[in-house]
Amino acid sequence: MSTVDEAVTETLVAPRPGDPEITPELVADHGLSVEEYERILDLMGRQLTFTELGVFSAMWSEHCGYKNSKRLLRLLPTEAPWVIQGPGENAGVIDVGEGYALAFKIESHNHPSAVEPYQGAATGVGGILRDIFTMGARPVAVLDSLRFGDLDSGRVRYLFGGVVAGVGDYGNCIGVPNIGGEVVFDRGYEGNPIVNAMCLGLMKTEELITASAAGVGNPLMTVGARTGRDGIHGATFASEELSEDADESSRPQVQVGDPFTEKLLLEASLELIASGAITGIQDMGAAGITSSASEMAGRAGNGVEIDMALVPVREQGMTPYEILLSESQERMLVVAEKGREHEVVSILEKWELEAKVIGQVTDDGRFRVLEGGVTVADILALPLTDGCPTYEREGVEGEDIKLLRETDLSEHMLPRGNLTGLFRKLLGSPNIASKRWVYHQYDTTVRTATAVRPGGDAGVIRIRGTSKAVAATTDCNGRFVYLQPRTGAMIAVAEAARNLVCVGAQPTAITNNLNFGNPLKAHIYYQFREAVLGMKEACEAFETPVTGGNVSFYNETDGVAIYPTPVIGMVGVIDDASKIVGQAFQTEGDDIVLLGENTDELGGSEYLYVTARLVAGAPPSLDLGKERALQQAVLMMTHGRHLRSARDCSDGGLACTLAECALGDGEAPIGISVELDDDLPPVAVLFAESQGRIVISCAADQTVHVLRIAKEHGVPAAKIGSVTTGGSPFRIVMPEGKMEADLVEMADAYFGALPRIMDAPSTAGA
Amino acid sequence: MSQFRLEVRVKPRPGILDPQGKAIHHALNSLGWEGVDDVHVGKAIYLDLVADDADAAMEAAEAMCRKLLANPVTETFEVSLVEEPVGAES
Amino acid sequence: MSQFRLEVRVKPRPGILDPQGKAIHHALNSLGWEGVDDVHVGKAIYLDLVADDADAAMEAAEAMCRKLLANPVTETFEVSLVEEPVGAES
Amino acid sequence: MRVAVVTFPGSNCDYDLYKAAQQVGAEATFVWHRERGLDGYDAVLLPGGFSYGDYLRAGAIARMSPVMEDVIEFARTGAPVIGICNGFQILCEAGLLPGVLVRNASLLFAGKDVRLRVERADTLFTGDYEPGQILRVPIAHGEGNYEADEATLKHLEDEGHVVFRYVDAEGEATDAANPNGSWHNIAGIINDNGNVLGMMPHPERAMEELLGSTDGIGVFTSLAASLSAVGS
Ligand SMILES: Nc1ncnc2c1ncn2[C@@H]1O[C@H](COP(=O)(O)OP(=O)(O)O)[C@@H](O)[C@H]1O
Ligand SMILES: [Mg+2]
Repeated sequence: MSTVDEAVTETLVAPRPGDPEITPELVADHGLSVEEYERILDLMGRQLTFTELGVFSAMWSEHCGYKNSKRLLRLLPTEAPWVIQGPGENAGVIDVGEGYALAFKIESHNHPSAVEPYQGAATGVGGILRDIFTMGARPVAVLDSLRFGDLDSGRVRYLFGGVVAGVGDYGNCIGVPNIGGEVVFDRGYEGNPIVNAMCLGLMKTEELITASAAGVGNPLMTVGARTGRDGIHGATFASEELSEDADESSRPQVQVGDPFTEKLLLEASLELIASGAITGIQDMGAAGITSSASEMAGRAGNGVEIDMALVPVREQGMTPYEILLSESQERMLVVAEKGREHEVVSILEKWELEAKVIGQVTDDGRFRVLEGGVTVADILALPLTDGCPTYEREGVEGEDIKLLRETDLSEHMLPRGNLTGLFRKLLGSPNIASKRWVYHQYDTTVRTATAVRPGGDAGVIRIRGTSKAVAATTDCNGRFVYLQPRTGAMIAVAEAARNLVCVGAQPTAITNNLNFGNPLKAHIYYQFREAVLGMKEACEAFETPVTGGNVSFYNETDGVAIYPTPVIGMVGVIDDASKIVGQAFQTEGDDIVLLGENTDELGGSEYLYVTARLVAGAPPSLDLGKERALQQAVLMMTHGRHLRSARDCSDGGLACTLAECALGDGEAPIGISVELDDDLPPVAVLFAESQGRIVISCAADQTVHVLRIAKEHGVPAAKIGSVTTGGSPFRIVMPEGKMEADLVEMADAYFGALPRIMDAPSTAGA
Repeated sequence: MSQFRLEVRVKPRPGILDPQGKAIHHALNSLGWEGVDDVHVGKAIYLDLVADDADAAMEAAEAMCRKLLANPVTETFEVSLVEEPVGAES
Repeated sequence: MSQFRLEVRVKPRPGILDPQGKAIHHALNSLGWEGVDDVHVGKAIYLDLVADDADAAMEAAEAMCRKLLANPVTETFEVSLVEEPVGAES
Repeated sequence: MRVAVVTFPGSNCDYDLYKAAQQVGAEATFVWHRERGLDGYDAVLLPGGFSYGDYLRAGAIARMSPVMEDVIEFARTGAPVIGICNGFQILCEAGLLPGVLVRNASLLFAGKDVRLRVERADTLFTGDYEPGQILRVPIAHGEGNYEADEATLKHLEDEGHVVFRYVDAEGEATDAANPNGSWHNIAGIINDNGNVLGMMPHPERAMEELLGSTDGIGVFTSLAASLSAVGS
């Protein structure tokens, strides 16, 4: 490579004394392939400094560069008249009417949480909150989507307990209510928990601000916490598989969250934005100052020059490399209006925080880093942020999955034991059981806006001063995606939309978190591609564009990947908050109506997992047209105030859904008497997770309207029974069987399961 | 077998952010103690336990630290004996 | 003036409920350490401060405890000088 | 009624409290913890949240804020002060109320609705309730476990200074209804003079049917009524 040698003599960027020499091993350690490194050398026209290598390794990591996902993600629909900001910014933004805009985004912190569950989850929440308030929006709600292995392991209980405490403590301290989420337990997540956090923020439409470095000569300032050595190379770390001894080797990367500082930073940032003293603001998230500064420059088509000697640090002797790549939490980069720096400083001082000028916006399109005036890195900003090579790989379905999908499930149609016993067992399965143990650790009511708390189909936040509200949910059944990625991803979108209509919200847009294994493996890439295609198709059908999201690859331990888990975070709008419906049956004598049809599709069900530890079969089929009709019918019913309750039918099937409606919040369980005439085995009727079903209840005189609306939409609908009294049993009669359960025993199984399990000790060690 | 009292001190690892220490440091400074340069906060855990001898007690306490009391990822620990054996049991 | 490192241990007063101690005790027992008779959890606070001499440093630290670091209603405190910056071990 | 809502670094219910005061017709003003002087206010409200992150002990650092000297003085004149959640913790740390709030017995944060029994309907803050009335109000705290020494506890009970107690749906102060391990299911207390109220539950979050309950309104209307009675 003689050209490179020649270039070296030309450069003004000399190697920094004390920095290691760049060797092929060092390049490989930085996660760059030989081809990628050659491309960088071409770009630079000279040899790199160690600092520059660090910068490239972060920006061209999977986490920042989206190498293996970008091409497919481009296929997703991103536009609609109500979308104000699509993918590319810190968060997506939609118009919700009456002058309000909603910013929302989901983010993963899987790898950090596997190493240190409490801090990993806490800092995950901290990061997603910053993404929202850097858009100018005040965070108004958090949701968390979690996956763990089976709870019989002390280590898994430790991870679960730690993650929940971390999610809770951070959001609680800041004062943002948690309004929902999911928790799934399955051996498929044993070594790799999934921790995805979603945040919603509200703003007046004109308060929107973006993260770009506009105005040549404007100063760049760091605000908030000081920079320490924590989290160096977090972005690269998130782009690798975990190895057996990850705990040891990953220790220096653990970051500790400081929600108190974040709360001050939140208030200070919103005040800064309102003051007009700044033109841009960006969270220092993955890859710290490097990504925030270079991305802000890239977006504005400008350059930046920053001096590492000016950055307030927490520890002595930090090198430019360390400062650039630190992922210390609770920091922001802002571009101030020239001459108004002091206003920035005084706002930050009021909130007992620091702000410091570290550089300025330049016109040469370069990302230039100095150390006390000496240049240590000098790179063209645009290729750095957007030039990362992207790949479309070969994807091939794993043979084992094909076989699994074709498993004959007919033997499972015969119940192993009596139906009531199986039913109670299912209600007490951690996946079905009430997640109260989780969300009672969360503040769900702070900010006095939570109209539907966790426990409902979707969380709802009202918009003060209007009649409106926004709803949000996260959903994904990883088993379905595992068994058939395209259908599974479509189901995730459909379920999210179904959850929204059940509270009376019109689904409007999604953010997604694509949690997968190693994309370099053909069968993983196949899962990824199929899932993206399924998501695309479903989003088009529901008119819910994708306004942003996050990709988390390499969720593997010792070569075994998690179930592909494309979590869908969907938001919806409610025009009249007084029309919100809950999921609980209300009143004796109300009719219970089933919308949609029962089938014998048992594949991928919780029933199979609980009774046979089996994840097999084909996931239930999904007809997007029918699903859309169902959802529109339910919206029409809520708009007409015909309903007393609505609940989508998913995990655990019809029996578990009816149970959840009957048990409500546990205070006043109410009996039901239901008669089903499906010509199907009882196991299928009760426990199959067929799609496209919603259970509603309504006053008896409303049933005629409900059935008429269903008919107009071409949705199968039947009155299946009625709500009885608190003293009556929970009774379901079928042509070939009957199930009768006691409400007190059901409540004990359903509400008691998680507390009982979590009473057993948990240990950090295996 | 005798009873021992052990004191376990669990501290944040150097370099790891210590938000508690930071807030207390800030508070002490604003209360006028300017000579305070740094503050770190950990836990002091007192264990009363029965063991064959002091060495065994120390060993048990260290095992407890590794398994439960300290988080190896973010914390370090030290164990010390507080009192001489309080009383012997047969 | 020189720099001193002090260790402050803040403990729950006997008789005041110590939910953390109770929970840890329970957890240790269920993990199989049956010899554990009692557990109490307090705070260990490390102060680096500049003072004329060790006595002045101790006095300052005690004043900090009375004013802020300990709640006299529920806690007691002890201050000691850390001879050498303690090397952390685990 | 002119009320001051004090904001400490880390307060996060200040806005909710401000809105609650407005809802009952009060003129509410935020007072930043470094501001001095509470002249002209009829009542002072200390909001919930995590002042200084609740690091060290809940409320311990906030108690050192400059404004607290004025709050103490304000209370000494007999004017009404309410501390909710973190505000209650700060009042205890400041010595305006006896006792202390330690970690919940479960060691877990508790965020849910609880039922409260109104033990005293003859205070400045509870006149609009019936004695023994059961309220449904949210809690959200990790350190709400009320503890004090024997003498203090006896004094509180003997003098009837317990204003709210955690109870079950039947109104019984059972262990199961106690969300945090508080002694005698104590949820809220007043001082000897009857002008300082501290409570862990959040009445300001129970002001609207849409949000689940309106049972908290009474605290604010009672205060307004007491003040207008004094004023007239
Ligand atoms: N991690 C969590 N955080 C907050 N709420 C949760 C969490 N997990 C579950 N929930 C709540 O518990 C309820 C049941 O969850 P789930 O079984 O996934 O129901 P659904 O089928 O409606 O999605 C939902 O309302 C959900 O919001
Ligand atoms: Mg779900």
